[in-house]
Amino acid sequence: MSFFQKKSDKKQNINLTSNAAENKQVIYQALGESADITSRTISVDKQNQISMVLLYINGLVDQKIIQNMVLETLMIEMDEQTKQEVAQTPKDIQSIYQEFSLIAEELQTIEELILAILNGDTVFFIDGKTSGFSIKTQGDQTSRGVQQTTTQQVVRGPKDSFTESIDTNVALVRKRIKDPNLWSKKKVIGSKTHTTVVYAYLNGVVSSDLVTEVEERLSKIEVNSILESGNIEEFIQDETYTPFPTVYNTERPDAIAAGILEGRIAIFVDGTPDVLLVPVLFKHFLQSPEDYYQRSDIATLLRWLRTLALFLSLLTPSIYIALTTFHQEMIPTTLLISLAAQREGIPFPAFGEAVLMEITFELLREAGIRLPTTIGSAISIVGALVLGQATVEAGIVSAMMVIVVSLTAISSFVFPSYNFGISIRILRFGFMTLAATFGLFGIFIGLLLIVMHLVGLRSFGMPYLTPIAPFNKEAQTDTLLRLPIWKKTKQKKPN
Amino acid sequence: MFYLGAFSILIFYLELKRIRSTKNKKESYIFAVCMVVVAPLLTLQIGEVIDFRIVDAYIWAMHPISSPFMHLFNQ
Amino acid sequence: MIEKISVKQFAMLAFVNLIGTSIIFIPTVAANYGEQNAWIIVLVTTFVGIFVVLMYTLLFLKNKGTNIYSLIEKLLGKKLGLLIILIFMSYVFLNISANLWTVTQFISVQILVGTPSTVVIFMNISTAVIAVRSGIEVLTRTAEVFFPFIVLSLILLCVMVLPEVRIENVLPILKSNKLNLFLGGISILSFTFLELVILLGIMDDVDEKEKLNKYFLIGSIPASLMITFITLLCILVLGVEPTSDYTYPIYVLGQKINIASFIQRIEGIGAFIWFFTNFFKICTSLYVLMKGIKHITKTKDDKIWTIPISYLIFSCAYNGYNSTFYDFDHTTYVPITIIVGFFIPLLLFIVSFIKKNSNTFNKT
Amino acid sequence: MRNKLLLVQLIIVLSILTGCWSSRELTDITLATTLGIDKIDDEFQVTLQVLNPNEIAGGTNITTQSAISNYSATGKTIFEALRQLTKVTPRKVFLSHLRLVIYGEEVAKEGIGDSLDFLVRDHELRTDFMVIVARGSTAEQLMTIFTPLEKIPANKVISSIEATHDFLGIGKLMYIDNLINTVISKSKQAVVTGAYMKGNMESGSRLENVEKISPDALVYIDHLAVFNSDQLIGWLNEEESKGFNYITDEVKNSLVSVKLKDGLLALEIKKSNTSLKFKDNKGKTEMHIDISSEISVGDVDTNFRIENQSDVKQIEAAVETKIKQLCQLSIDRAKEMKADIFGFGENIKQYNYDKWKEWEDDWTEQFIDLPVKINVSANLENSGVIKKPFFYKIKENRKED
Repeated sequence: MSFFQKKSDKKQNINLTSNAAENKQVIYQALGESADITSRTISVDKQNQISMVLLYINGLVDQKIIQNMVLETLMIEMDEQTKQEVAQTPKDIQSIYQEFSLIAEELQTIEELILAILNGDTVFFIDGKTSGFSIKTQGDQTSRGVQQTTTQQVVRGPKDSFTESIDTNVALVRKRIKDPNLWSKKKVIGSKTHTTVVYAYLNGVVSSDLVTEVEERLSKIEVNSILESGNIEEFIQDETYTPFPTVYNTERPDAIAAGILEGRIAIFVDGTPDVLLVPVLFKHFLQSPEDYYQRSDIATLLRWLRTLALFLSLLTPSIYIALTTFHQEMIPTTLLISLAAQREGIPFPAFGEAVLMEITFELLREAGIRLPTTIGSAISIVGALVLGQATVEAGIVSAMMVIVVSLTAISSFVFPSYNFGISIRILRFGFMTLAATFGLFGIFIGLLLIVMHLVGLRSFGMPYLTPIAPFNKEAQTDTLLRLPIWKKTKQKKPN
Repeated sequence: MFYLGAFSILIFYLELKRIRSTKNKKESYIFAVCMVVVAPLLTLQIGEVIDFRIVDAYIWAMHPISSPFMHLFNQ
Repeated sequence: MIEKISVKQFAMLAFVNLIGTSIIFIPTVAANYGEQNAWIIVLVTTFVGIFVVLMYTLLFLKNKGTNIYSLIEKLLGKKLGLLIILIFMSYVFLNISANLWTVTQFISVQILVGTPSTVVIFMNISTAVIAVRSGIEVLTRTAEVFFPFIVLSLILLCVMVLPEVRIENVLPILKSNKLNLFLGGISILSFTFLELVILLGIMDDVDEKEKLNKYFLIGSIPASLMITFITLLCILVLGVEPTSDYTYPIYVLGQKINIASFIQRIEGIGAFIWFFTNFFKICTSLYVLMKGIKHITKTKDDKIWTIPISYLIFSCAYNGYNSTFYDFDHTTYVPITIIVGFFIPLLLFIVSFIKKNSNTFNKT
Repeated sequence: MRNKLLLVQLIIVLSILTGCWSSRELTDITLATTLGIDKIDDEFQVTLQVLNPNEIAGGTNITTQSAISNYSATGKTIFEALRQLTKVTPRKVFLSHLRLVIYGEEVAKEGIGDSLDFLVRDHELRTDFMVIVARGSTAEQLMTIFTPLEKIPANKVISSIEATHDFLGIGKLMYIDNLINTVISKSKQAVVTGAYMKGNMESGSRLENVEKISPDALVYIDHLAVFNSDQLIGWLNEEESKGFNYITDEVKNSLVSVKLKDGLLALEIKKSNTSLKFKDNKGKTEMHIDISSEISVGDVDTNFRIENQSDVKQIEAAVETKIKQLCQLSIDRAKEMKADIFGFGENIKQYNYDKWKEWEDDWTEQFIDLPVKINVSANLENSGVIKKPFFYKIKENRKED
């Protein structure tokens, strides 16, 4: 709230008058006489002399509360005598509402009142009083219920996912961690959107430095609008110019709960189902929440598979290019002959072919996401048939290249985290260029540069590649391996 | 050689900008002088326009110290 | 922010530095001197190496873990100290450029034929400069990431080439020219352990210095044993003559791998090992060199020197060794290494011993 | 950080701008699998057999084109001749996949040393190709009748050599590195498998040769070329070649036929181990060859019945004599050619270094005078799946008729 106050100081303050209708008019004008503002005028005394004006925005409030509680309280529950008293001492209205567990606050300035209305509260004025009152009447008709997760699906494990409502989201986590040490702090960010941002952590497990760091980074944000957690992410991440995400986002409550239990901090943003988790390490992107629900040996193998997929999706096309254009001596003779036969008559160099196919694949993928599911499958048919079959038969692309590209494509979808797959895809093009220029040597150089970049990265003070470099023996139980949970003697801090 | 020259100028500009941003005047001068001396000379040398050999000179300079051992290994 | 590396990381750096260039040259050098007994020479140098390593760490620890440069200055005074520092630094410089030159030579002879060596050197040195500018922490961690792969490749190479072994190749054992064994030993020592003198430059970045002794040995001895084993394998698989004739025996060793006609043509594994170990060796040396320059010039920002110095290295690696290569190894490099790697530390050791004694004498 | 990123981008962009020097697309190279070396009037003639990938691996569009083509060129050195080849080959020749090098008999007699250097020095050539000598012809002639049975004739020849080596005990698998090792070694002389062609050369070189059930011309492998240093000095025939393999412990599986009771008995050598021992007893030097082999009965062509221990002993004794005879033959032949092809010198060097030092300079003479004692012990393991030979019964049936 302080944030808002600071901004509003610059504005001209219009004081409230004692006439309720006038006040209503002022607010109407301030809001541009928007169509969705509703007002109701009620007289509180028999003589119809003292009137009371209720103001709210139609879609934001719960009509039931207004009907049943706010209005009925005034009209039915109060007897004549009280009404008279109210007219004289409006202060008591507050206590009446509080009696019926509707919170009523006394607000002095127009700005505060407007903010309250925009938040979905109901504001009322009473003749003769130079202050307004707000009642909590927020009703969330806009939000959907808790549904199945769409981005990070698991076979085994909870299927619920976060929604657009921040209260629901925090509640989903609290349902999993019933501990008094689960603390959550609220912030309002965005001078136009006034988005609620809540960060939650397990006190005692989390390092206090991390909490202050998050607190500090969040309060440094100065921006008009926060529409999604991605906006927050851009402000708080350590390094902007990196293809690797340094903040984790997920819509799975169990992943967030697990992260909080590990001593990390979750950042909820109102209006988005994507919740952020900091700090995040490289290894987390190769892990799925499901790993902990599966048998440990299977989970371990799956992690190895994902690590393999990481290398495959990053390096397959570039190694193919390097081997076929620079190091033919490293390909077994018979394989080389069949490769050579396939490439016979193909107009592009291997690099051109690879770039062409990779870009085509990226286009297909992007198109597949945007389209409705029904047409999405049509895209994949077009991709598979037209591009796979026809290009090979037309002699534009060799069959091996189609195999290489599809292998890369499949591997890049293995990662549980979608945004990590994107960064790998970007880097792949760099590697392809290096391979086309320097062969294996270029790939070596590329690997060195990438690793150097990765070890230099930090996520909220933690080295990005933590359990690997700097090497931590204890953390190896849950990095590439996933040992049975009882092997991990106690819950550890991430460092 | 042309590319190396172009690269030298670019890198010179970027690095100088970086050092200037640390507000350390003396060091940016040192850097500038070093680069102005070293870069053109070596770019020309790598382009084989001039013949300038550091290692040979070094070996020649180290010769008095290392020659007793050289005899040992030369037999 | 003071950057620190752990003692384990130091051991790893020692391993990588020792393997570095030597893995590709030692088999040739050793086979030249020792014929069938090449591996015995390397094995013997491993034992001698223990003392060399102990000398380095003792020298460092006895002087309360100060930086090598300030240590030299403290023990030998300002003027003589400066001279020794300059010799030391010029050696490091020579080491970097020679290593860079050899790796470039290898790449342009075996891997990228036709690519101008300028470009290969350029790529290498640029990457190294980026690494050094990111600091010792990033450097060691990068090495840490690649370390398991390097070790794995070494083991794979050794295991996969085992079926090609012919025992007769190493016979007769210990029947050779004795003087050659001695000279070979000295050469090999200077290619392996004496080069580790450069690591004195990063010892003060280690955080648990009292354990250095143990971990330096843990890092370097297995590396030396690895080289012994590779030498032995080269002789067992290729024979004495080819080992001493090939410029890159380990690469030929990789070509020999043929398991069930399926796993074959994977000589890239040798290139991988060599390229990466050599790269980290160059980086470590470059870092030490930067430290030295910073020490002499007393600039706050040592990054300003990286680019001019890398130009110098570039130029040396480009054509500095062309005229001298064939006799460079034993006429120049070995003597200089012996001086810098053995006599200078020995001198420092003796001086520090005398100083300490005279100090205690004065006190009592 | 941004600065550093820019630097990385710069490096990449700059390096790409300057081009890709050493890349070669698969469509720009042609794979050579066999290299033939001959000598014509002081000049090397190099014949390369290159593959036509489309014919070998192409799925649907197989044409009548041959899967292989031969190209020849001459030059003062091998390297020069190879470069001359670019005049005739449609693309750059790629040598890394060379499987076989064939020397013509003439060039082998003159010495192969000149050409060996190129074969190891050139970075494109790996060290895993096999070397053979064309007996009685030039390499080029031999290569023209290579039958594309396996589509890659070089592979066919190699597997055929391997098969003869493994199942007959003749021939020698000589790879280039081993050959060089032997050629430069004082204590050993090289032997290389010889290949020669039989049949009509004219029609053998045509493509139809493959289409016939019994081709007009075939490549045979049985003789061994013996080298003194790098010069071809003679041939070992099949028997001597077998003896050579027994002595050098290279017999994996072979057969011997012995005569017993007026008939032939073919025996399979299942395993054979040889150990060489040099004995130096008070100046009396002797080379001991101990061969122990396991045999089994392969084919009985007589009414010899293996019923008791003495029959077994009889067979074993016959086999022992036979093997001894083979070895003796090849030793005699080697001594005649003054070439220590068995590596006796090597053995002495390895186990009796002092004696070797003494003999090193006049090893050839010493080799000729060195007495060799051969000791063979054969051990019959089994007699096949039948007890009595059918032959016996057939004979009896005939009598009854």
